[in-house]
Amino acid sequence: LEERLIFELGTRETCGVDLPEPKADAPNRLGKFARQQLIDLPGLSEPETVRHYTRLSRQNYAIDLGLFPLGSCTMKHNPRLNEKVARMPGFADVHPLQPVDTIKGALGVIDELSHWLIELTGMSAVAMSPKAGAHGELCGILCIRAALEARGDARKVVLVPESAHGTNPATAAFAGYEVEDIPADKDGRVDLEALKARLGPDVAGVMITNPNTCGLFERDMKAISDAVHAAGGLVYCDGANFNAIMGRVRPGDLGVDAMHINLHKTFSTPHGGGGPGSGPVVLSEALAPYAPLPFIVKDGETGEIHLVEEENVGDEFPGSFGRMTAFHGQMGMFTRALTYILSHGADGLRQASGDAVLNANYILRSLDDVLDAPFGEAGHCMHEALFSDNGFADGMSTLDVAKGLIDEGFHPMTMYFPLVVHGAMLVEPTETESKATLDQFVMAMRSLAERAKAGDETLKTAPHHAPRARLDEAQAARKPVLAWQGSVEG
Amino acid sequence: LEERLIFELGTRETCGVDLPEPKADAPNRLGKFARQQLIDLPGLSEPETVRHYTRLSRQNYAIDLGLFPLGSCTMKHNPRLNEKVARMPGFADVHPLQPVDTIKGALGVIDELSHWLIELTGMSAVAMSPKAGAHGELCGILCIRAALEARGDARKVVLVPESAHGTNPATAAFAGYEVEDIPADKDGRVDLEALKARLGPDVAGVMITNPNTCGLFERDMKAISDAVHAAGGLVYCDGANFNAIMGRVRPGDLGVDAMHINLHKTFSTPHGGGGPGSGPVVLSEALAPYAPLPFIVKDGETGEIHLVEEENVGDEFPGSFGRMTAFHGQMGMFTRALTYILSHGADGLRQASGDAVLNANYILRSLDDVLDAPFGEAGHCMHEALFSDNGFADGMSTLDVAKGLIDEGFHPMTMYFPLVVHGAMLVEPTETESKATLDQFVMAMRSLAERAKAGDETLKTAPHHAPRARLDEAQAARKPVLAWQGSVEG
Amino acid sequence: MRYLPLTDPDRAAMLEKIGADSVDVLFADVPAEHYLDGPVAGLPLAASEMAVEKHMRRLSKKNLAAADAAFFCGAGAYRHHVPATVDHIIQRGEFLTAYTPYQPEIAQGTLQMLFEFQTQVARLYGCAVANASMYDGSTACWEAIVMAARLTKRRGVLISGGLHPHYVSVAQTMARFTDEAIAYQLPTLEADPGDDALIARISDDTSCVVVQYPDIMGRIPDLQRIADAAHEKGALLIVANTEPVALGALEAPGNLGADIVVGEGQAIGVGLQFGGPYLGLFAITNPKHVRQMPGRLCGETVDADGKRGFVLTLSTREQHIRREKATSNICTNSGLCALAFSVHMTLLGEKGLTALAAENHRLACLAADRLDKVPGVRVLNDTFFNEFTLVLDKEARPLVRKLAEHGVLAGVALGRLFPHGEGLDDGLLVTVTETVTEDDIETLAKSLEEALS
Amino acid sequence: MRYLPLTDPDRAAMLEKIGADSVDVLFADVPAEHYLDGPVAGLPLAASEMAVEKHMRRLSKKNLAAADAAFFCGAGAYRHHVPATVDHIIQRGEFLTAYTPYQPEIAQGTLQMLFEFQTQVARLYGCAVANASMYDGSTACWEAIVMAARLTKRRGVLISGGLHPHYVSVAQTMARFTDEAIAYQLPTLEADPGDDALIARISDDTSCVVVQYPDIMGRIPDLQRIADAAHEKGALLIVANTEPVALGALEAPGNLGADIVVGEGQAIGVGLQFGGPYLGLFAITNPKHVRQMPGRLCGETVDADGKRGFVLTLSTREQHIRREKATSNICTNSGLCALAFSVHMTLLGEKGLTALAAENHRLACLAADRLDKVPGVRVLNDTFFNEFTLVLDKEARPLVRKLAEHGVLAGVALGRLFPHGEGLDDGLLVTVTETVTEDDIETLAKSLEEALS
Repeated sequence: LEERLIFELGTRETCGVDLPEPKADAPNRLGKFARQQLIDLPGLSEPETVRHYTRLSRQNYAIDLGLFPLGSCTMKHNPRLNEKVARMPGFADVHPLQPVDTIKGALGVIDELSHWLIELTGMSAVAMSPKAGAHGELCGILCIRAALEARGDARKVVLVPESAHGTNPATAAFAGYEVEDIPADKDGRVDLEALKARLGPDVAGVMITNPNTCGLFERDMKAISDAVHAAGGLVYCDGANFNAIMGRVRPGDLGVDAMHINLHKTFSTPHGGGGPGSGPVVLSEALAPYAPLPFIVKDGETGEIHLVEEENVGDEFPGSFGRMTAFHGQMGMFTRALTYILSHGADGLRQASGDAVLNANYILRSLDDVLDAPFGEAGHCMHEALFSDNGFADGMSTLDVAKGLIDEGFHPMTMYFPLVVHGAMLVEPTETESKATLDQFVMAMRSLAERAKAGDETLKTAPHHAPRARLDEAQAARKPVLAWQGSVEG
Repeated sequence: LEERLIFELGTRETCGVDLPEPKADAPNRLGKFARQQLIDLPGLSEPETVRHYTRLSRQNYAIDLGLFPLGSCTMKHNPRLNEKVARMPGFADVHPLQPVDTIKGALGVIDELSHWLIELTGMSAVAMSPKAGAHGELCGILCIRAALEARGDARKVVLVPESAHGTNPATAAFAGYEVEDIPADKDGRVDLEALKARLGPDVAGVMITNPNTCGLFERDMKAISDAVHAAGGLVYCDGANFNAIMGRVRPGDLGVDAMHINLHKTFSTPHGGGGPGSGPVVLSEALAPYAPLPFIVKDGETGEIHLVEEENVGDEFPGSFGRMTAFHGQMGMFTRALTYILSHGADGLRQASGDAVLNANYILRSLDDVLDAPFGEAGHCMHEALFSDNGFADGMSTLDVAKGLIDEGFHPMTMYFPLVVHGAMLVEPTETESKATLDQFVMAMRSLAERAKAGDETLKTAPHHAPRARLDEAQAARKPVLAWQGSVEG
Repeated sequence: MRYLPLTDPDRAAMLEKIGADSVDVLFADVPAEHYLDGPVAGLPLAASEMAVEKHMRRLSKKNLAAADAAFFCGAGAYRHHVPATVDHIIQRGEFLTAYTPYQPEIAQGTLQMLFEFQTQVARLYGCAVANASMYDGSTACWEAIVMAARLTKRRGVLISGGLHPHYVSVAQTMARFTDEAIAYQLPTLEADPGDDALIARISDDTSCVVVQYPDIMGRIPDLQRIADAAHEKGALLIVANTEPVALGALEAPGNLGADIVVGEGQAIGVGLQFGGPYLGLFAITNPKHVRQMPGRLCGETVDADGKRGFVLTLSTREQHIRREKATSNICTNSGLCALAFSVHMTLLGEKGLTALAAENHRLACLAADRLDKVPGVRVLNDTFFNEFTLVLDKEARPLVRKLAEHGVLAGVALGRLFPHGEGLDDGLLVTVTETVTEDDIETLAKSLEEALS
Repeated sequence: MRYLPLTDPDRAAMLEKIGADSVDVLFADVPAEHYLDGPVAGLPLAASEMAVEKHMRRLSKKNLAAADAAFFCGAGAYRHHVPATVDHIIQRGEFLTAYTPYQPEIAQGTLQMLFEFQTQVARLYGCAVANASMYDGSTACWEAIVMAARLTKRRGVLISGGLHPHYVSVAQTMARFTDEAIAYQLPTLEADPGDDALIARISDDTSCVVVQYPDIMGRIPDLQRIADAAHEKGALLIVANTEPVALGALEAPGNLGADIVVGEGQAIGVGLQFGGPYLGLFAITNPKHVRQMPGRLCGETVDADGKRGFVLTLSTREQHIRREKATSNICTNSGLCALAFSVHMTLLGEKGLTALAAENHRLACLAADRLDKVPGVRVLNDTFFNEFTLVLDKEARPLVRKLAEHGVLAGVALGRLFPHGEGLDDGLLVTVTETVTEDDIETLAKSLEEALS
């Protein structure tokens, strides 16, 4: 399972495409800027290229190979229909700046997907262009800031629960806010009283994840929203966990003003080893006027869809806070997500959230006798089950259990997050896993829990059956080698 | 690396497609033949299906993963452009019995490919419909028989060299001929004098593989053809090894009357774990009138392409011996092969055969000091290098070396074929392997040769690093279990 | 050339190792007068991927794709929706670019799939054993006839008029060169599939009776009656099926007395592809006959560690061992198409196949009722699954061509299938699968109405 | 539902284990008044794959695909031929359906690819270090501006008029909420890219100068001069590139004094896709600045057995560790697009990229010469790579719309890019890649001639 680097395999003369040989006497309008230096890139023939990447791919674990229970990351089945649709020439081979009359189908996709997202969340509008979840958070926070500024209210603070995704405080800070933590109550939920106590004229709003990162539904969401609104603030909801509640409760009904939706989590667009994502943001009536460019407007009478850009945003939509990205957003993800949504329909989406929550509770109750489940007594969980390292033998850690899972043929769960639980293990099975798979996972986890409690030293060096043993991350960070340093064969 | 069977994973109620529930009161025109008994088939949801087959696939070796040096099988790179083209709706989504005006493009593909095959082989016509190599052999032999019958000449015997592919004698027998062997000379080629001695009025023809299965070019091919023709017979050439000579010598120039071409060998259409193949047969002027239906005829003046079927074969083509298969043959393979041919062009094909032969000779000369190369002194080989087990320690076999190669990360070579060499190992690297890969293979083979000569017992139980250890083939044949016997969960 | 990894320095180094001055020297065994000095004259030179793709796309656009038409063609090749998953799986390099599984230790993926496939086919056909696939339905049918001859040691072959004429044609062609004596009469334009007449012709010389189910006009013959009659005379019943989806609704031939069941598997997973590659299915009800079967077989066994595994087995029947005594000359089968079939069948399962068949039948009934109302059109069939024959009041072939100009592929004219068949010219075989919409049916009805008025 | 494996008996057994009567009970924490009893009203129910595919195909056909037109659009999104191999690789389930490589032992495929990608980007840009990708060029550009502010502790941002207006727009939007002071002037319709004017505006408050190379009108600014001027004032030079193929012909920005090089990688491997997902590239020339970089980084290390391996590293810069002190809020990057880029770049290599660039430039020169001859048309540029600006004797936007009706996508009107830009309305940005044929150029020339006469 060793595969050399392309720089070690290729040469500067090898090439996997056939192109005309450049002519020395060809016309040249590059002025004095023609390249003088070697780029020093390796080329491979096509067969070598296929083989290199095919071999590399086999060193990866993936949802196509087995359960991928990363809590909060929502690794569900990625339907191949989505991939097929995204590759239809009418979607894949269209330029973002073609005249509007030649892209009616693209605008139709955006319109249909927008409609679904708005209806599913009970909101008023949706900003489609954010490129991923964190970008969506930024969009939502900027909407809030734009709305506050529009009313001349320069609030400075955003409240974030300590269990929040790291992106939440980073986003608020990037948007120029001071971030303050709100504590959790003993059940792992936002402490409503502490929150209320902190509200005031300096608080722009709150960022709350619901269901939260402990896998629990924030029962007091409506009360939180009401309190924030009463104090003149606005409510951002991190929608990373929308998978658990779609079709069962609408964030808009709970007073949320803005929420991003990770199309690559809830709506099955592939994660691709770390992106691309897509993070449309649904907006309440209060925030809708501030959505970023570009957006579409559908004529209620004719059904015609208009594209609003810098040119025509003008007097009609003066509040838009501007552009967050070039072009229209992650169109390739829109087609996939819409395909997924249409496949499920309103009934299928509801079934999906039900199965996701059922699967998580099944895992919670199949393991809570051998693993500590910090909020297990608080009732049912949502789409993910949270455990801690409480009870492990000295020296045994969550990391060891995670690496042990690799040897059992599973991807590890999310480790050490949320921070509110010691040695957290957050397990999200999603709705696309069968009971048989869950049973196998439970069996593996039970055995690992016993070994961790018994202090089985072989766990400390797991994995033993993976393409690599544990990697030295400290060395990587101490003396970073971030690019290959040699020279490619000529 | 255990993956359960679909029958053990699925249930009769699980389904990976969404279809309307059948209505009990729906109209029924099935008469009294509606199904009463259970089929007892398992279904899997789509995610389970993807995972099952993805996992299964990973137990396979493939050309995408590494060298696949099966002699005579020609495992070369399968370009993905071919796959893309074959899936264009105008090719993939067309019915074979559509009116001719709606399939001009399909006929165009057949016409272009035919033209290339005829020109590359120097022949007069080509029968496109044979479904694979052996089917092509049958086509060629039937052409010969039809031609002989047309002149009232009921010859009974077909001569086949002992080094021939097993399909050759099987084909001749299936076509109603008696098969007689012709011996090889000491250099591994057909014994011309022995052949001449056997020719006579009862001999319908010969089936010769050229380059032959020892990897040698039949130097006397023209003399053989002349002798056969002089004796009133016809010459069939097995074209399985055309890869070695394309663009360098034309079988038609050597007196061949019929030759099949394995599109899945020479022209890179994928082997797919055992097919589909495609075996067009090029024909000399003498045999062209007997080609099977359907075929196309191009109007020399207008360039229009006509499809000839049962309906219009009539008086114009009275010799056609009839239909060998439904519809038009392996259209999906024609598009792939034509794509491959156009990519190479006449120059690229010639380069390909040159590189194929270069690679084989490089292996021959890199190993002939450690392995016995029976015809190594006879000159250069063609596209494959032949070795024997001569010199192995007692008890060590070609099989052991082959299984040892698996542990070295390579697919084994062809074993025990051709039969004329003891413990034959026939290595065909093809032109799409790099020198670096060949060098690694040579290193592995040298080490295995040493171990086989030294009698290394660990080789007897190889492979040790494959998804399975050696399988008990005897048990499989003694008590055949050819289907799963249980009942699927309801 | 993008597919050739050797560089010029590589070539030079390798030639040196070989001790040859040039690549041409390696071809010294080719007589000089026949050795080509350069590329074959008159043919184009290498082209970029982009150029080739453009050229092929241009050709493809000269065909009318079924998706762009109202589509009713069948007659042995069926258009069904193939789930995207199927194509994804068959494009996995490990399946696509593997060879026949000669080395089972590193081919369990293909082998286990084949074992599953064989079981699926055997169950679908109501048989004990199925092989790992044949070229297509027509060649599988001929192989069945030859197998029957081996088993019965008789040479008389009685072929029903309901058998696909291409299948008949293949048998007639092959029989020209072998000893089989084929008895076959063209079908007639009647609702009755003619079982009585067929049964009447079975004799003591009959090796096998070959019946298609449903037949080429969509009619459903009474297999059990024919089987009983055949068996009484010591003959075997070979049933050919061209539309496996039908077996989600109809009783399996193996349960109705068939001895050998063959068919075309294309309808499940494979797609139209202008007629090939397709997928021959071959199964038998009596497992004792397995050693007379043609084609590859995959069997279960164990490895040296006792783990379950699969291998190609009983290869002593095959040409690479038996040479001229082989049961068939078949070598390459249709492995990748078998995979496509098996994946699609796994997605369907018992429930899906049944529902798919029901949906086909529902739409076909709807279409038959609608088209029967068109003046000048009569539905011939009493029984059918998803295809049936219309009797028009004029010749069907020119009409089909005319409708095609307007984007309606109305079906297959019997006159195309039986160019020499008397009285069949007015027949039009119409096929209705789940890919047909009610709008399509209306379009066809209207087009026929217009063309016939 | 075909994607949900649980059967009803499964659900019942699981509920029993949990001790709940129904799935609804599991949602007890949702206040009853907000819990939906059934599917959200007014939305369609589940649909078969076939039905959804048909619907989406119908929508797709309402767009004019570039392949069906004479196509000359660019302006930050380029149409190049993407080898079929690229799409095959990115559809490998192991790449497509993997997550961010948090568990390096079972993610070496993605990690090694990212290490190779980073090296390819760094070399292409003439930089020391590149990250594992950003969302797209426009957001990468803003991240560079913020990084420059962190490094220089200044807030003045000087943006060239040649920067893509969407990139400018993103920066202006973000700067509304942060402390950056952006200085930007619209470009003018001149052959000179305006380096002098830009240099004149660099001050001691300038954190960075942002220059596009080649610029939005296809002109090529003199990076070295600008870099020298910026550095003299203690400012950094950020170079944005929207067309990486250009760097096969032009000197790398990192070799001409740039401090941070960002760009859009879409042109290599990714395809048009109506604007996204695309691929942000980000690289720096001074490796000491790496801890101020945004985005994921992959680094080399060894495993416990001493084998070379790769991990995500320096994550202490990132939000999941640093929370509000992170260098960026970016979390998801553009991994699969990075793979596509890297595969395509591997197929090209030094030789292929150079040849591809040469072919683009050859055709662009050909087109410029031809179009310059059209009455009423003048080529603005003295220098360009594969896109240049035409000055027409009438407004370009309506003309572009009109030509589109005839299947000619003539380019991007400057009036669309700069709706409020004075004097730019007659400008038409024309892009000529290797996908353009000489016939296409002739078609464009003739269409312009007709439309302008």
